[in-house]
Amino acid sequence: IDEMQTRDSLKMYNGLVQRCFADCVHTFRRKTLEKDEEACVSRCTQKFLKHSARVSLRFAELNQQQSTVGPPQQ
Amino acid sequence: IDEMQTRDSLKMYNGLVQRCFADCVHTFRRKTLEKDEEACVSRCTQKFLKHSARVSLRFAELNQQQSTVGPPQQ
Amino acid sequence: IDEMQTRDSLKMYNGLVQRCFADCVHTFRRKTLEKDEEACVSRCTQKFLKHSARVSLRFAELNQQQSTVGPPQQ
Amino acid sequence: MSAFGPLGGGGNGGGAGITDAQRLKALEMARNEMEYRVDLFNRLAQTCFEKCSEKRYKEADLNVGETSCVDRCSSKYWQVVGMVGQMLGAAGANGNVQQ
Amino acid sequence: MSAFGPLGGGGNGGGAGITDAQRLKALEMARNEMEYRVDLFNRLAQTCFEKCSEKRYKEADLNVGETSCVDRCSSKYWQVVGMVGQMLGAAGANGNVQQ
Amino acid sequence: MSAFGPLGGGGNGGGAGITDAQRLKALEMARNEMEYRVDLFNRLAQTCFEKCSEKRYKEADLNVGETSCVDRCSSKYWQVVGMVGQMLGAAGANGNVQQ
Repeated sequence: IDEMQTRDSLKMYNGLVQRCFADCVHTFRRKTLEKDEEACVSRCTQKFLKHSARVSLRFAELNQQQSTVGPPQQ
Repeated sequence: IDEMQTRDSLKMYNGLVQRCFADCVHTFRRKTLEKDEEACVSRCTQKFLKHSARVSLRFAELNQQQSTVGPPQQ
Repeated sequence: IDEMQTRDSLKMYNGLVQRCFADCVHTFRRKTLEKDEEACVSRCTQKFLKHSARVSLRFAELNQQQSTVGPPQQ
Repeated sequence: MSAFGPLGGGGNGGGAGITDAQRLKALEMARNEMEYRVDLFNRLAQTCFEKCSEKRYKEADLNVGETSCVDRCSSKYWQVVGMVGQMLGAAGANGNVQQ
Repeated sequence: MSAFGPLGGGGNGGGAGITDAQRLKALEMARNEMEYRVDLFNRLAQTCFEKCSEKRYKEADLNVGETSCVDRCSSKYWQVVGMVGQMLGAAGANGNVQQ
Repeated sequence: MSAFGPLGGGGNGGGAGITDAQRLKALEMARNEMEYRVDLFNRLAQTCFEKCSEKRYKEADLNVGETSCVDRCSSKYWQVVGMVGQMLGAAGANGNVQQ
């Protein structure tokens, strides 16, 4: 189970990189980031982390509140 | 293998929720669904289930017909 | 680990099919591919394989160069 | 990601008299439950990020509008999870959905 | 999801003389095969839903046009699976695709 | 997919005195590392394909512009991996990111 949490964090990490790269990087004239691209990636990452933390709080509350919502019965 | 089928159903379940939410919910003025959003989610879910059932039939036929199509050889 | 590599190749295979289908197939008047759709799928597949091979080379280089980039510490 | 909470953790202790196969099966089940919740969380987070965040990323913080949007979006998403779950349950109970 | 059919199920019985490692390996292989098929099914279903369904969801049923679109879309998708499989097989046979 | 290289492969040898649980755990860890790298590779490949290839697929080859775009895109992607990794490390070190 521990290993699974690690794995899921890694998935989130990869997803975050992909999203911020896709949203912030649009030129391929050089092989390093332009200054504004770098700043955009930085803000995007911070925003996403704050967003995830907030969702995480809500998720925990909702989970508690209504513990009957689960996967559909097979 | 049983567990895998459960897992895959759960994945489908999550995918269905995400799709119908993304397509039907566009306002965030309240914390519960608007009436029309709720109706849209309901139709979307029913339609997707019928769609999946149909694809499932075709998939079985095609699988039978041409059992030689498999994963590429390594 | 071998099995994992197989699994990942299969995932890539499925991803490639999905992408080239989505980009190349737009009509549903017949149940077999139109000539131009077939040619498009063929070029798309070849291009994606060449692209992946190129990325693979770069990936190996970058991996070597900077072996300190890893998953974030938990 | 403490949101997922402890999973109860039973079975993993590896008590006496449990066969390897049973332990493997219990592990597999806990894994499914866990994967389901993580997948749900990730999809909720992604979907609401897309719905609520402006794509320019002018600031690193969530502004007031984005914050309340996230809260409402999470709540509505949860409601849809419940709705779809009920509909799937009903479809399952009726045998099948083959049209 | 009966479409995937039984997997034959060999190997899981856990006959005599099979080591744990072998059983784990067999399980892993069946799992790969299964995951491949499920992944294929899910992608086909998603892609054809996007190609064939109007996004307003005015009705809960598939209309005639959507139904025949799904059938043709599935069939064409299957054809692409075959094509790409052959091309990958050819590329593999030639050693590599490193340009 | 030789890019991922050998994983070192330690632990899998199954030496004397290692319990099944330990072997399972080592396998799980190697699997995580591997999955992470494969997932990273796949996302990089997909993202750069979208950024660099024209969607008409008029030719089966990468032209000069696409080739240099792929190289730069891979390099920039790698830089973002490093940046985000550092930021996550920093956030982790400060305890948490709960706002």
